[in-house]
Amino acid sequence: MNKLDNFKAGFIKENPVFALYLGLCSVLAISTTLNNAVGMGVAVIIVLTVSNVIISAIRKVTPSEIRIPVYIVVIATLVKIVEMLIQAYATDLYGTLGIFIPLIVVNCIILGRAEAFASKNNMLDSLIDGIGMGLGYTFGLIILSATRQILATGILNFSNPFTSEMMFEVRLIPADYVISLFSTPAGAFLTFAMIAGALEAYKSKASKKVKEVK
Amino acid sequence: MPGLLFLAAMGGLYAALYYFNHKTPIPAGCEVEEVSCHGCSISSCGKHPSQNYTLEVKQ
Amino acid sequence: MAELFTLFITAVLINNIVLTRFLGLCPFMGVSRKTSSALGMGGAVTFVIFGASMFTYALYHLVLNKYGLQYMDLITFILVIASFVQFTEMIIKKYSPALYKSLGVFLPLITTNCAVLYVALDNIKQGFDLIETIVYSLAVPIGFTLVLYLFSAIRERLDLSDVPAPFKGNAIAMVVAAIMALAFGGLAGLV
Amino acid sequence: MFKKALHFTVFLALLSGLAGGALAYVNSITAPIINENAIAAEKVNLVKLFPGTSEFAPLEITNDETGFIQSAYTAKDAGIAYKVQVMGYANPIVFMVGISNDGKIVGLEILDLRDTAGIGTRVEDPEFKDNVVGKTTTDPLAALSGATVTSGAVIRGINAAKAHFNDSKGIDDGGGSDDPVTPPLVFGDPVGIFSNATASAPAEILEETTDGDVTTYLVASKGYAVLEGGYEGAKPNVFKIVINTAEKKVVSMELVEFNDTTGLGDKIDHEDFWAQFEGLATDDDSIEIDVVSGATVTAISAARALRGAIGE
Repeated sequence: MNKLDNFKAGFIKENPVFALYLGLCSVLAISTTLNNAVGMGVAVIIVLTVSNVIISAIRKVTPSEIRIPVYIVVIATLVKIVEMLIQAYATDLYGTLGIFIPLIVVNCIILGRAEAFASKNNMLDSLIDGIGMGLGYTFGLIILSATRQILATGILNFSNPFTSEMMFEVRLIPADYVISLFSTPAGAFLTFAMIAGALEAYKSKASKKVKEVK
Repeated sequence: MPGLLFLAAMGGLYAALYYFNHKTPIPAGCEVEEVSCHGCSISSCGKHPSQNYTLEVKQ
Repeated sequence: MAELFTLFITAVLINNIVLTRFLGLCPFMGVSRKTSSALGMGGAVTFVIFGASMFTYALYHLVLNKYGLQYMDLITFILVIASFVQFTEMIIKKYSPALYKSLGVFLPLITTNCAVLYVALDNIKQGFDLIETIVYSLAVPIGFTLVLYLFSAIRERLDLSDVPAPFKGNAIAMVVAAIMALAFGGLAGLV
Repeated sequence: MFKKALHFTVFLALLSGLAGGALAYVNSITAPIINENAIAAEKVNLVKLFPGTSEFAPLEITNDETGFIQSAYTAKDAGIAYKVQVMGYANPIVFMVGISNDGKIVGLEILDLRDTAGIGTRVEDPEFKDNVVGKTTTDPLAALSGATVTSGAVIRGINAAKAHFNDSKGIDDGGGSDDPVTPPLVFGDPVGIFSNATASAPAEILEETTDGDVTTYLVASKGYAVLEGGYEGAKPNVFKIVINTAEKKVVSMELVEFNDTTGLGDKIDHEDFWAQFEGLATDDDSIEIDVVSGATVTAISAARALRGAIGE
């Protein structure tokens, strides 16, 4: 039960993106379309899960004094492998994410989970933690990207990253009422601030309720 | 193969430098800066709470 | 010469690394509370980006590219950057406590700063020659320092103002960053 | 302390070696696929250059001194396609040029061009392509007059591809120059030496020396700078005209001092232009020359100078 709660907390209250401010760089930069968000999210889930498992597996033999360098080597290798795979099998996605794929190496969330969780827990728990945190990150990324894409273009669409085939496309706002500001960097910061503020407001409201019930 | 050896050498160099750097004590009067660093999530940072390695050495 | 100047201005103002590329945001949020520490951070970042770019540029062209090891770029760059930071920190810890106090304390923050890796990778991706690499690797951190300094000055004032409770802290900082990004967006027609 | 350090060093070195092995393995799997993808993306253009060929393989470029060639592909049994990037007027130009196995340029596809519309973009016109396509790899190529920067850049790029092709096929191009040859002159309408066009601003004889039958004149004639520019300090052009007074024929004519717009007016300083003057009869008032397209006013100043030298 406790594990499930941890899993759920990663989505809203302890969302790595909006509540913990982890991995901001790539979040803001690639959050222009839903496609990018899903592609980046999947890449991060894979790297995070596999790195969690590997680091947990070698935690007994890793000298604690140099554990950070060990993590960095493991993560860099995984990221490069994922990058090569994306380049080979999802060329379009590679084209849009570009330099932000290698930058997953320095995404704080991966090193953060390695340090805070995988280095102290067994492989199964680390696997679950990796998937949970990765999904939470992807969730945050999707919320931000979808909001920006809808406000900036009025359209929400998603295409298969491997075949570039359009899977669905809906126009939610008439073309005359879209605000292209949200596709610019300023729009990214603004959307992020609003969502983070809303989450904070929701959290404080929820904790007030708990107090009242008590 | 030479690529692997080269990479191994770089990894070794990094480990050695990392170790010796963390062995080198922080000069007197510089520790206070730790307080100025909050809100940042870089856990590889020496000032991050999870990085208690320098404290271990002191003890 | 004119092209190098354009490259410089573009990297500092128009494609500012923090406001348009969103890189280096972690220290941006963390260390931007005081103008003095913003300048210290900026100085340290400039030093590391420049030094690391020189090393990675040489590494790529003298070793990786020569022996067909391009696929090792990411891991070797990370190792070079991390080793460089450790080495520099160790040296100034030992020999210059004064320098350590002003710049060195920020060094551990930088190893996994995305801006450093970004510049190293971008130099290769854009196919820069040595001169362009030098200009670019200086321009990017100068842009970073400029924005970090401006931002910390705004934040010192922001601490005294009445911010809605849910926005206290990082959320309001993001709003400020949005307004700064708008202002810097106005410089886009400069070159 | 050092023992510990050695332990850590060896540990991370081993780990890095493992990591490198894993990377090399994945690279060996993905590299061919990535290569194929790159060709697939390029194939649209490759097929345009070599219609009828569908098998392309990347070709490694090692001996390109210019650095212009980005990549190259061999089209099976057809030739080689080069992707070239050169610096144009303000932006890089990317294009593909195909050279068939028998040493002929078979196609030119401009992929990225951001130079001045109407001037630099003329390299996309049939006029330029026809000038290039069909030539052999040992023929010199001429730039487009009036768009010399952009077309000259493209030609330097093509020359780099030609040099590589000749090198790899062992064709001797006589160490062909990298620079484009001077473009042939494009003539405009004819203008009579004694027409109204030359009457408006009489030329001035500066110096006259006679040596037997041959008289040499130095004549100042108002060109574009004085007539149209009209700015302060604008100077006329000075021509040296040699006339055989016995045969009543023009012997030669040349430009001594040029004061019009560089890059436009100075196009008249071309052997084809001067050739028109040689042999003109000075006692015939219907003689005429062709002006140079794009340098009309300067060309008329030359006609005017001749009128001045011959006299009414």
